[in-house]
Amino acid sequence: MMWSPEIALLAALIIPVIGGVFVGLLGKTPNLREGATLVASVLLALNVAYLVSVTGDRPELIYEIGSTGLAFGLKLEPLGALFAAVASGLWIVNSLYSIGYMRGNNEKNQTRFFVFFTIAIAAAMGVALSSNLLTMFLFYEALTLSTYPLVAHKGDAKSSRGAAIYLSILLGTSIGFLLPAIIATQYIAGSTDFTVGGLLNGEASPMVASVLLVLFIFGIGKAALMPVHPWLPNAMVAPTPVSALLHAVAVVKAGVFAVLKVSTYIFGPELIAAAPASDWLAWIAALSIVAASIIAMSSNNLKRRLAFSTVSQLSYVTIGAMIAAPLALLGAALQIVMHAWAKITLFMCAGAIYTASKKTEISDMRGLGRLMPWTFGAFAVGAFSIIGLPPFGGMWPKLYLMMGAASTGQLALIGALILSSILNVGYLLPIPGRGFFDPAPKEGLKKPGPMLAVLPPVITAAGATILFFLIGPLTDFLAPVFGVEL
Amino acid sequence: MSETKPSRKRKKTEDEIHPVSRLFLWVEKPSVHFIFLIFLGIASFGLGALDFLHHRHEYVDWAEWHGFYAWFGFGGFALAVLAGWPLRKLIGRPEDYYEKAAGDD
Amino acid sequence: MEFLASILPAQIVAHAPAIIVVVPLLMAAVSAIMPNGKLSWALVVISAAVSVVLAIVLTVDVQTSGVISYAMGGWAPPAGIEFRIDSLNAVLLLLLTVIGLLSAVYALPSVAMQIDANRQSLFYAAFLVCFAGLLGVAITGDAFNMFVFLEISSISTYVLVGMGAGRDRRALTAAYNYLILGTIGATFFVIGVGFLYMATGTLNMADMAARLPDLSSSRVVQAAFAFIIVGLGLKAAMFPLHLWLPNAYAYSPDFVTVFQATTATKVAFYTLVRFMFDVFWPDAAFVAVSFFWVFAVLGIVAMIVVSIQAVFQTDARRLLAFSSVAQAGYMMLGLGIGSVAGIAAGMLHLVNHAMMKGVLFMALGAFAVRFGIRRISDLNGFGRSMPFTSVAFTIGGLSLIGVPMTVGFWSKWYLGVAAFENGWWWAVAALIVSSLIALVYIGRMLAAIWVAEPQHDRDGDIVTARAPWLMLIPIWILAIANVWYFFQPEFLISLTNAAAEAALAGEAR
Amino acid sequence: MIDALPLLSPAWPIILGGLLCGLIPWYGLRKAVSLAMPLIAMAFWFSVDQPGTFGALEVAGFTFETFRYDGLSRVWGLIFIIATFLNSIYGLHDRDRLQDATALIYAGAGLGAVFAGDLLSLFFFWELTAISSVFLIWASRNPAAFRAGLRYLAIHVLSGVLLLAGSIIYATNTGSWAFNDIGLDAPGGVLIFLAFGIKCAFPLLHNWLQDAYPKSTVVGAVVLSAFTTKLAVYALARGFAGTEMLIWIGAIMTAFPVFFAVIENDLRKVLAYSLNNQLGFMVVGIGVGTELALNGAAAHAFVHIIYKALLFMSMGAVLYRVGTVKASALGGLFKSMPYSAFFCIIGAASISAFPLMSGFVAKSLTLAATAQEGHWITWLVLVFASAGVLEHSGIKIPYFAFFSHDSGKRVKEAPWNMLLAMGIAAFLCVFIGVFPGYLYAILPFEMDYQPYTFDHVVGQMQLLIAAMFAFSLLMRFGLYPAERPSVNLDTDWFYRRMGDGLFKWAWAMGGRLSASIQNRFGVAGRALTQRLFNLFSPAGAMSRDVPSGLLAIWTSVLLGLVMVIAYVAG
Repeated sequence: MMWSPEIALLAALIIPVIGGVFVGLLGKTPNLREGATLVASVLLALNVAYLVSVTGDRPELIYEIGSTGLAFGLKLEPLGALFAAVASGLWIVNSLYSIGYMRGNNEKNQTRFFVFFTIAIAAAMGVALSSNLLTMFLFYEALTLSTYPLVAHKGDAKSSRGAAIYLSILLGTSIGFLLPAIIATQYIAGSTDFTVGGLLNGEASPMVASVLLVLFIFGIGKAALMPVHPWLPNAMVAPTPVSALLHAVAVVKAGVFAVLKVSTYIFGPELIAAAPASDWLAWIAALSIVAASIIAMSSNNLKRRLAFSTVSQLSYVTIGAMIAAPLALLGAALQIVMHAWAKITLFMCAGAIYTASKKTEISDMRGLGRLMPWTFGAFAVGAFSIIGLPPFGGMWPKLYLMMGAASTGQLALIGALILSSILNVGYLLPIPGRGFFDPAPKEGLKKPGPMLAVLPPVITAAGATILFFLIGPLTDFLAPVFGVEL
Repeated sequence: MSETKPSRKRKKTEDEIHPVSRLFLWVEKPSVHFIFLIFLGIASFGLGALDFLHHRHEYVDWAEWHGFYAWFGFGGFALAVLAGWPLRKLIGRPEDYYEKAAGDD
Repeated sequence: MEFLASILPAQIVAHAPAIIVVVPLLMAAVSAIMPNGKLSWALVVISAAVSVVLAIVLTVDVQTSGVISYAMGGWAPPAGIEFRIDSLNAVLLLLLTVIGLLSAVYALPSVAMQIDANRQSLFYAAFLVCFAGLLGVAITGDAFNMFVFLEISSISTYVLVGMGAGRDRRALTAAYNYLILGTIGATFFVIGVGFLYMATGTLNMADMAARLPDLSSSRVVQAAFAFIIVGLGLKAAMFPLHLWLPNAYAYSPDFVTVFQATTATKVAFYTLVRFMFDVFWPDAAFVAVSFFWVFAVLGIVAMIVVSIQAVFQTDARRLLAFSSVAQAGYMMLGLGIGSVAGIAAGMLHLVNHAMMKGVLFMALGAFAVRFGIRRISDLNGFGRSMPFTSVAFTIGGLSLIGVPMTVGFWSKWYLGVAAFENGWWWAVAALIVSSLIALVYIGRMLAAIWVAEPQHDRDGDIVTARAPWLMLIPIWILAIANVWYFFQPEFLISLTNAAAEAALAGEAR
Repeated sequence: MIDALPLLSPAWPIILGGLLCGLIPWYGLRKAVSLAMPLIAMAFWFSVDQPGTFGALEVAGFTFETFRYDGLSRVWGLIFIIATFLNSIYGLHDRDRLQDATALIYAGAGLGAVFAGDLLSLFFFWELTAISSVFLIWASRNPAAFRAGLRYLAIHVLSGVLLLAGSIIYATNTGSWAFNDIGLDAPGGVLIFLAFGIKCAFPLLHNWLQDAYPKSTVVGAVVLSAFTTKLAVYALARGFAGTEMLIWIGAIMTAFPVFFAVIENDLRKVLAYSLNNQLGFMVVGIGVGTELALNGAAAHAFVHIIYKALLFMSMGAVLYRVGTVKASALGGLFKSMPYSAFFCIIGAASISAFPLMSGFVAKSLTLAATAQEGHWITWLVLVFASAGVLEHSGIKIPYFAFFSHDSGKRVKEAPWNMLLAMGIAAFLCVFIGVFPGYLYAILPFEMDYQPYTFDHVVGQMQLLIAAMFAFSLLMRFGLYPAERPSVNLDTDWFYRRMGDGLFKWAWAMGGRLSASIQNRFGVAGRALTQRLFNLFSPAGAMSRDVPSGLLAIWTSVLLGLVMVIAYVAG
């Protein structure tokens, strides 16, 4: 076969970039430009699908940097393949949606928008496929930088401020904590490669591991563990497609993915269990879940509410990583997938509502569901999935996380997850509920908005449902990573 | 919920009575009520009196007292109903108690 | 590189240490009498190119056959003046000459704009004198001779800075301040050398080094040490003796800033290393203590405090000038660590910093040529006005922050590793804090360049311009070098490791 | 376990029917589906001739046993299917696609839960009942119903996740997901118990029921009354039979709603309290845990579903025609709705356990078992509660709706489909009352019990007639608390008032928290920036251009310092 796994690895990075170049070149003719985005997204998804199919081969590409002991590398393993698949799959849907949204709202600088979008996707692919911390760090930073113009897209004072907070927190934490942690890892272990069983396992004492763990967890600011979360709500000044893909999928998922990967491959379950900090971090994550939910509940702005909901949901992954039992890690990995599909649905619905009605405040959305049934229906499905109800995908991560917590006896964390479900009901369901069951607004919109803004959330909502039934293949794919015996 | 507005026209109310119901209009008569009361009283005592003729077997022996169920039923019922007075004082609230206060979530 | 050495006549190779200094000096004289600036400029470029070739030759020579000792005028050391080249100063020579050549190429448009036509020849002459002086400092093995070259370079620099007065009168005060301080520094240095001569009876540095271990308890030697350290520290803009520097950088002609920022303080730093390791005896208690209490402490304070100073500057060049002082702190820290790894990291940063600051100052100069900018707010929207220069500037900025994929990352990496090996985790913390502050001040400029609205002309179009090729080429050479040496760091690392080993080899003598 | 037979749980056709109804825009076809599917399910139920576990699915390492047919589950399965069918008939007039769909999914989920052989399947269907049933409340489409629905859902989701958490802890510690006897002492047992308890409306956990059911739609209340709580009873019977604590819980459950029901004005809410009271009987039966007691619980659940549905149907019919079920606004409706009134009386008599009515043959099992085991205090409470049932369900419901003083409201009789459904239900009430053998035959345990003994009938008649006499007397002397519009506090006060306050507090705190996090960062950041600016800006103390003299002094100072260092060290 012409297409070798190694080529596909590189192609995953290059396809979006080339797409971006074409998008930039075709900026004058919007239809062709969007065509380029779509073609790139489809090609990328095909490529990633191929990668997923050859994950078993563990292809890798390593570039050693001289005698420095450092290297750049790409390597395919199930977690990364999973993240790549999620990001690339949702990119297609989101591209459609972006077109509908950007045109529906007559946004300016659309070419710049789409170009940086492709770069961000490339960076996300890089994070997914990197084989060591250094490479991951690099793409992580690239992701931050490439999304900065997207966050600041509107160009007014508010968005500049939000973008500045976005950038300063993400760069600050990554350089301030993550980089030192990587340096220390390199120093201690002599490499930063992701290693099955944990690179530092056996190399670092639990105390040292604790310090490193704290640095890693807070250094990966994209995981938005409180108190390094404020970038996320502030990033909501971005156009909704950005919020949808990047702040529901690519960026935040890159964050929690990194957390998961670091805890799985750098520390390894044994070391995390031995490190005293992991308990505290799990507690911080649990508090994060609850506090963010409460803040979400008190936000009347829909995107802000969703942002805090994201903060809350991301902490699930952190909890899973800190419990570090195989089942908990599996749950954390599943949470990346399931939450991505559900949350992107919610964000896209928020954008579709905005596109159709220019409404951003939840209290203004009563009865809108009667006029936009598909959008609100999709929102409801997404909400159910986030709450973790069957038959929606969001149930599984919760199940596995709880099983993980039960297996290590951390029952109080189960309590946090339970509380979270209830709070989720409280802040998510009123939106579609009031949309459908309150009287329709007397004046206002006639049409449910552009097709391209309405269809994508419906697709992802369907996806969130289908994923519930696809759990078997997913766990088969992931279980070996964590040593889960099914 | 379909809000069917009840017809308020007094005149026609008698005409609208369901044909079957016309056969049972007697139940509204106060005298019937009284007769019913008397009948129930007699029936209660009668049923209680049956215990003198026939010994009921029960798992709980004091339930075998004569007229146990009658006394207990009467007393229990009265207790439940009469307790309603203080209970209503205690927990009764205007109908819009919750809705008035309920904010938006 | 061996190829270069092989095609040159053996005679030239043999006398390369002398020629490399003499050529610029002679050319300076010729340049001064040239009728116009262009011709002088050509001479400058030629002599810089020659010096590059010679520096390469010398470097290769050092790598293949060890330390070169060249007796000036044939009088053998210690009586005569010795030019002595080992791996430590070979790096420096290479850096000086390459940067010299690049900035020489870069100079023409900038100088044409900022210096009166009738003084351009003199300006270039002064530059050549300065260049020669710096090369001399780097190459000489004689302490007093070092003082002489130091003063040659310094005095010509005062002149160069003062020539900025054509554009901004504050250049005169800056030059004056620099003159006073520079002279104090030189005086301290020469006093220290005097003391050493008193104690050892020799001016040859290698000779001193051989005699000093026996004199480590001598108060005279200790006093000499203090004078030399402070004197050279002042020249190297060691915190808190750096306050002459920002103005000198900010108000001098752009080209001078580029050259100074990339070379002058580096040479002073080299002399510090030279004296700490190859003249004084590092095991002597007073030297050992000063590694930590002088260099590490002051270096770290500089890394943080001066970085903060940089954050609040409004003048773009002043900002970068403060940044330079802060970056000098990194080198001081490397020196303070005192191990091979530390010195190597310091030297690596020395080279890297020249590359990154070179790009940054050159790009600012290019902006200035086209738009006459001074303040950071003047940079608004340059990303679209001057995209090529802006990209290079960005690369330089990222490198300064230490982002991976730029060479600045290696500086911090090795410095961090060296500090870790010493158990100095707090130094690593300081390194990171300083990087974060660097992120802020570079971020301010990058935000202005990339995010703020560009200038618009009357039609509402964005005003665009391209820097002159003569500027753009050196800028991009350095910018590419910043990235290239991240991926191919072998060359730099081997050079600086050799340098560090050479420095510590002095110990063994 | 027999795994060869490709037998399917009756839940599937019904859930499928629900999904189809959600997609079918044509009213007629939808109704056809909603009638056909329960019949198919019934066929599925009959197709199994021996106990066993069927329809096991292997997913992600879990085994989902979707169809466990045994003595306990088949009773509940059958009555759930019957109830589904009745509900479908009752809802024939209704054109709300949402309700058609969710009612079926809900019923199917209830069936699925009953037939679930493992805890995960149970959880799956458990949650499914919650999220499908809430739409029956929301479908009233008014803000009060919406809020009540949200509260309902939150509580049921809580129940679901508690079940999940308990099951996980149970399975982690015992290694088995099987849903059999669990007991409070098992790891996670308390959580599971609590989960069941919430759904079963244990005292203090009960109020979601009185809060939500009266606010649901006409059809919705009927549907809701059948499944949720009875499913919980089933789960308790399966997992916690013989748990002593249940006896006391059940006893309290039977007694306290009696008092609340007396003063309640909303007749559907009265029925909700009555539901609670009835559940108490079943819970006591489970707590007693003997074969007879469990049979009693099962039989009671079976007949209760029918007569409670019948009562809700009649009140639904009133609501449908009159627009309200407030006792204070009703009265004299027998003049307009005689058939409904008749069926309502049948239901009332049935729930009051008049002989020859279904309630009699079921309730006596529980009472007998309780007394047999010597729980005489409980037994006494149950007897009192029986009188109470008569009060609120037997008399209050039909009396205040259909008789009492004439409100003057004249409406049409209920639609034919409602009457048909009520008729069938009423027929079943009487049929079971007269021929209890058919019911007894499908109970979980074989037994030899004769409800119609002279002693038993006389005792029961004494109780009922004397209670009715008391009613007449109290009415006569004006001692019966008049119906008047009001809301009565119950435990929902805690979350609707106190919780509302808490929520508002949390809301405010959340807002403040987030604002202050950002402000604090902002203020601190600004303060720091300002201070640094004052120090380091070009005009600031640290960056001002200093005269060279000062620098010279600095240089000397440093020289001095280095000398000192060298001196000290050297």
